[in-house]
Amino acid sequence: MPEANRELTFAQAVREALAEEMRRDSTICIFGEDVAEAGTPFKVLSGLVEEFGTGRVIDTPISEAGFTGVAVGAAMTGMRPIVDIMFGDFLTLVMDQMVNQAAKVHYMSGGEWKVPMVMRTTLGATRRSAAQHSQSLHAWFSHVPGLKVVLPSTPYDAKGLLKTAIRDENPVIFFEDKMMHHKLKGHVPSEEYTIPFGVADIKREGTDITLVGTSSMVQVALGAADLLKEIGISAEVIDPRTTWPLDEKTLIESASKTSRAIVIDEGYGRYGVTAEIAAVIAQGAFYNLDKPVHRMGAMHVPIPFSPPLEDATVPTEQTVFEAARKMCG
Amino acid sequence: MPEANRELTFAQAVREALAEEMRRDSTICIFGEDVAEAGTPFKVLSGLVEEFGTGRVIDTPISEAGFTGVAVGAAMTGMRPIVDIMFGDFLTLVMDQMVNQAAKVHYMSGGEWKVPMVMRTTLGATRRSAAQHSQSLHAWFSHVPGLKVVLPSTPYDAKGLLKTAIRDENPVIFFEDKMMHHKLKGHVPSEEYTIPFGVADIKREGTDITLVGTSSMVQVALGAADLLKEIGISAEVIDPRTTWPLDEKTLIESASKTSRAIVIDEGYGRYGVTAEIAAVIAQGAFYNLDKPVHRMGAMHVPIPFSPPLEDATVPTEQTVFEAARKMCG
Amino acid sequence: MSTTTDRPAENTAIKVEKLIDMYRRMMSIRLFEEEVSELYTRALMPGLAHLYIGEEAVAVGVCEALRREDYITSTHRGHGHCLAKGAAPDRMFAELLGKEAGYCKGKGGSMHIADPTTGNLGANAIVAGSVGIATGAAFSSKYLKNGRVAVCFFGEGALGQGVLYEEMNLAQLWKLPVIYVCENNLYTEYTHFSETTAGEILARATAFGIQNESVDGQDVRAVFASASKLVDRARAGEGPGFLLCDTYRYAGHHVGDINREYYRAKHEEQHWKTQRDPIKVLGDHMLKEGLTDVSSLAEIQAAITSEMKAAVEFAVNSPYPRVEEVDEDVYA
Amino acid sequence: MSTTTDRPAENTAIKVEKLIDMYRRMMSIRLFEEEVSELYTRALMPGLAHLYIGEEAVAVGVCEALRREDYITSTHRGHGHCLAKGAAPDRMFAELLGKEAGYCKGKGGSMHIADPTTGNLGANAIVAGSVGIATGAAFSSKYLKNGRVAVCFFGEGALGQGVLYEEMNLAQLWKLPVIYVCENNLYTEYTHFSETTAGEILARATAFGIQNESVDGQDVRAVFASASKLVDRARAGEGPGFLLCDTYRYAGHHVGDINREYYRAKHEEQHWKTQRDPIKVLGDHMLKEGLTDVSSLAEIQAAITSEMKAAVEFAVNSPYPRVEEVDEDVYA
Ligand SMILES: Cc1ncc(C[n+]2csc(CCOP(=O)(O)OP(=O)(O)O)c2C)c(N)n1
Ligand SMILES: Cc1ncc(C[n+]2csc(CCOP(=O)(O)OP(=O)(O)O)c2C)c(N)n1
Ligand SMILES: [Mg+2]
Ligand SMILES: [Mg+2]
Repeated sequence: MPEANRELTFAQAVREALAEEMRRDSTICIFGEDVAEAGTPFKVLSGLVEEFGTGRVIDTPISEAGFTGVAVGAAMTGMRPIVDIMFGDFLTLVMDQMVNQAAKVHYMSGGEWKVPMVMRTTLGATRRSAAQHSQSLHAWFSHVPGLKVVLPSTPYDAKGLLKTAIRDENPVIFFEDKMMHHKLKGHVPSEEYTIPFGVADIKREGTDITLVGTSSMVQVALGAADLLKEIGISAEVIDPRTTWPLDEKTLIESASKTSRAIVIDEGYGRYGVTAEIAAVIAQGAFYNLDKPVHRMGAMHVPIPFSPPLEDATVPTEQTVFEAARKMCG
Repeated sequence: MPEANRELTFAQAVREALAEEMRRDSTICIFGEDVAEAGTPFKVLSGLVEEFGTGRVIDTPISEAGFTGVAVGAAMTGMRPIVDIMFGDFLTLVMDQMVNQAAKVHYMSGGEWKVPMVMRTTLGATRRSAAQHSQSLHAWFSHVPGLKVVLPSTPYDAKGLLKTAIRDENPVIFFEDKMMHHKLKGHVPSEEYTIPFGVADIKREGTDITLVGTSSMVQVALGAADLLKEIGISAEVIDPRTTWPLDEKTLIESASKTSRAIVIDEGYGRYGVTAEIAAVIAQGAFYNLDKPVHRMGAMHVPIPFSPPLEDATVPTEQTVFEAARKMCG
Repeated sequence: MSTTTDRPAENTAIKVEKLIDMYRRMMSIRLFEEEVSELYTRALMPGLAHLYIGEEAVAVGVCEALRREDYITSTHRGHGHCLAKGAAPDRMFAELLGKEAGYCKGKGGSMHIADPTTGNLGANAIVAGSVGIATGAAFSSKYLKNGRVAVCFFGEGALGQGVLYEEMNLAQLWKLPVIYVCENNLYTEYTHFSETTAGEILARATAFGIQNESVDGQDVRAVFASASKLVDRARAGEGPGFLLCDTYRYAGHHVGDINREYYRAKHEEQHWKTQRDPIKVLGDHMLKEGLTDVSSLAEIQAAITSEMKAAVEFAVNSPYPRVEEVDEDVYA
Repeated sequence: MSTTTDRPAENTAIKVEKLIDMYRRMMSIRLFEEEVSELYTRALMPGLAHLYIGEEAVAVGVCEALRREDYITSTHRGHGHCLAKGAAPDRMFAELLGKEAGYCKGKGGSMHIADPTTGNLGANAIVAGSVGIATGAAFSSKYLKNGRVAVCFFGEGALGQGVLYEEMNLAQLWKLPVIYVCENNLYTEYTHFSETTAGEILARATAFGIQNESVDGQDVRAVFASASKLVDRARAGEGPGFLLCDTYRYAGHHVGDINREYYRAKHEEQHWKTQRDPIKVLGDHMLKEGLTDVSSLAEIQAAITSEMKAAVEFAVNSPYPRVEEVDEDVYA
């Protein structure tokens, strides 16, 4: 396959990052439920146990708090563990380990101990999985000092950001959109690269309105930008890629340039990521905004099972398009 | 004591609300660590076990998830349990019970089951209790549909809001500032009253700037307003009292009137309550604001133990005053 | 404290009507689940389906020991529990298809069916997620003195969740009328329980002083006998119980889990299906004892088959909820 | 699997130097804590102080069985563990006062002292909060094959936290070199352990197949003997251990807990202080066996007293960190 055409799915890109890093550094291991022979229910890790063995790709009991705790301790004592939390909804079970332990160890010890670990998990609805298997809880972690929060939106970003996460000396939580794993393909070069945290990516340049999208909502924003183009509106699509650290500068500059912004994130709209980013833009681009910043997140309801209901809870290309058209009208 | 002078501490007001409700409704019971004879380490519940017995004021093992789970099940089956989580930092342990269970039971069952329970817990730093005993994590819960979140700032509000919480048919989480329990006194009438959720209180009227404060930060805002008055600036102080439901109207009207707003909350500034409220105001009062909305929360660091460091992490009357003066300058 | 009951004591003779009833209920679950599999394969069912086929004797044996007003909590593999406790197949299918007529108006789906009229506090998609709820229901039974017992069903995978131990400690301290029923079907999703479970399962109940028993989960009479003992004891105020049922799921973890050889052998599946099928075990027993005949059993099956077809029909033809309902029922 | 060792087998004779060393360390903890109480009372210490007085034999007996590079995790009542593992009193006092010279530059305080040079992974203010960390350290010891053992100290209150059981299951499944040391001082904050703990404590380790022992936690020789056995076993790759130590805290839950009669009787406190004091028990033993004399013991006490006074002096006179340090060390 010619290099320029090298395309991987999102899942393949994640797997490639893991495999390359595990080859490079023998202190990396993976903990999780059904991560070994099964390669996780999402089949993201398929093949890793064959290469690295069950000593490094480790099936655990259904003990999210338990194996996360093990990872924290292992990270403090010379390893670089990667933890797999199957559904982001199960993060409710690891809050103490991540927030009271992992995030604080370095600071509480006056910089003596550190916790270089990565937690990989998922977000996103529309899989007909209902209220306990569809949440996008990344805002909680973005709120907590000591953690870094990564939200890749393309295979390329997934690989580069995951490598950075693994090499980081701090606890990093890495959210993957379940719906992208096998559906989203994109170019991933074969040579080594990493992507720094805190650097937003301009996924598409534009002049009339800024669409800030995260994770699953980047494709939605791009789709909306296509629709907007058809009616003569030029949308700039920005992906912060990490919610912490957050690249405020790029967000503010874009909104200042276009004078309008919509922030789209699949977490709940209230007290979530859209609030922070909208507040940052509203403050930083205050004197250049023509319209109030508009926020679009998941509807403030537990995610329903019934397909027509569930579909109504998340922003879509169409709803983003409508909102943008109204703002530019 | 003449009625008009009837003053209670914050702790006494909480206790009075509990006692009155427990007398009224025998299905109310209290679960928590050292809630009975000890009356909690903060001595908020002192005296209740003497009146209601150990069958209703129930000492538990150190099992936050465990007894919260019991409360959820008991609430579904005819009781109105109140759960005591000693330090808000331990909320990390009850996230699954509160977020995946309590908050979703009603919706997931299509309205069949309901969960009328109250979780009382604490927030706030400056007690020299370090990183695991000083957090203010209410933003997490405000982000979750199905929960209601209450942040009283005076003894009067504490009593009235707690009664409303107990009578509510939904899971309510009620945050008490540890520092207020015995230090803050205020008028509490002896006759029965309740305070509705979703109604902000204008703690002080003003014309030049709006200071939105929550919980512990209401007194800070009032103190700052005093200082501002001395230099001729009239500050309006608004307390939303519940972050969910949120009284957007009062916030927007005040900011529209004064044309300037500062939002002050003791949770972490990033991705927290200040972000939501600032975003709401920036959007709703867009055409009336003279200055960008300013946000003041806890510094983005784990709370340090050392007194001079800890004091630097939270907004104070002085820092709010400075910020307001600058905005009005 | 722990006893192993491989077969019910011969003196606890179970009435014929009861046996027939249990046969009927197990058959209902079996045929219900076969319809689910069919619906899923025909792409009519949204989401995932975790079938209870093979484990019918557990739900039925336990629920037959309960009263209608007693409580149960259930799991992601919950259809069997719901049916055993008395739910109607038509409203269940409607729920599985996300229809307005479903038990949860389509909002819950397969993993969240709840039904107050039969004391079903709800299935739960968090492993061990309902242990607290069941224990709490037992708490209120005791507090309100209404004599109800709560049963918490969970797979052996839930033994990995710490909250189970917190709840067992509370239940025993407070002598709550709750029975923890562990369905050990040997696998979590794709991992054998011996890789996830140190020590002996029953010892985990013993550790908290909880009365416990282990039983052949394919023998509904044995399950019923053990469950009855623990339920009666709990109702009498003597505290919680723990019932370990050895069982097996015939199909994949969910309907889409087709290639299973990497985690379990075909011959193992064959062994359980042919030698230890709970419906066959009970049928054979009744035939051997002359309590029924082949044609009666066939009639039962035929009747249930048409009931299930009609129920599916009902559900398929039912309307979805109106989109405006999406933000109803968030708050009571 | 479980054995009760009330006194060390007479054949495990402990060398005199070791006994003296243990005496010295217990005395250090005692006198350290008395200074803390003094500092607190003089309002020089910010926050709360949870004293280890009365429990010295547990930390010392266990840590004497460890190597310097072995790991420990500690609790809110952690000063004794830190000292027993080798931390220096002056930097500890500095930390307790929030000073720059403290082990954590004043950022951690009493409940978070950590010290990589002695393998101390940190005290923890979440009950059972360090069980995962200790188990993880044991995991990396095994993975990296560096022969270290990890000890997790916790109060019996931690038995209420589910994560303990998740970790014990993992430790036993993976045969990790970790020892869970349960300090049963009879009370959580203000509640007797019998009100919070169903069943038998050791059975909770047995439930996971974990080797366990119970020991008189006031007899440092017994603690040392049992701990050595479990540590050696763990180091040899035979898996985790659980050591239950019966002990008592002489003072309040924290220094401010003065009126304690509502939860425990004065005469109970008196009994432990006079009949079962760990320092006295060891001193009496050595005197009786002629291994030391009264004046040598008095010298030890005098030397440590001046060491502690100097350490306090150092800490009191040390500067606070600069305010600008507040946002350093958030990220590595
Ligand atoms: C807390 C949590 N972790 C992981 C999962 C994903 N998951 C769903 S079912 C399952 C296996 C459950 O095994 P078991 O409890 O034995 O029940 P079974 O499926 O065998 O009936 C897992 C890991 C979950 N739903 N909840
Ligand atoms: C998860 C959690 N819940 C509650 C507390 C508050 N708390 C601090 S110490 C303590 C009692 C601990 O008892 P035990 O574990 O027996 O230790 P001891 O104080 O007796 O040494 C409690 C409840 C806490 N720190 N962490
Ligand atoms: Mg199973
Ligand atoms: Mg204790």
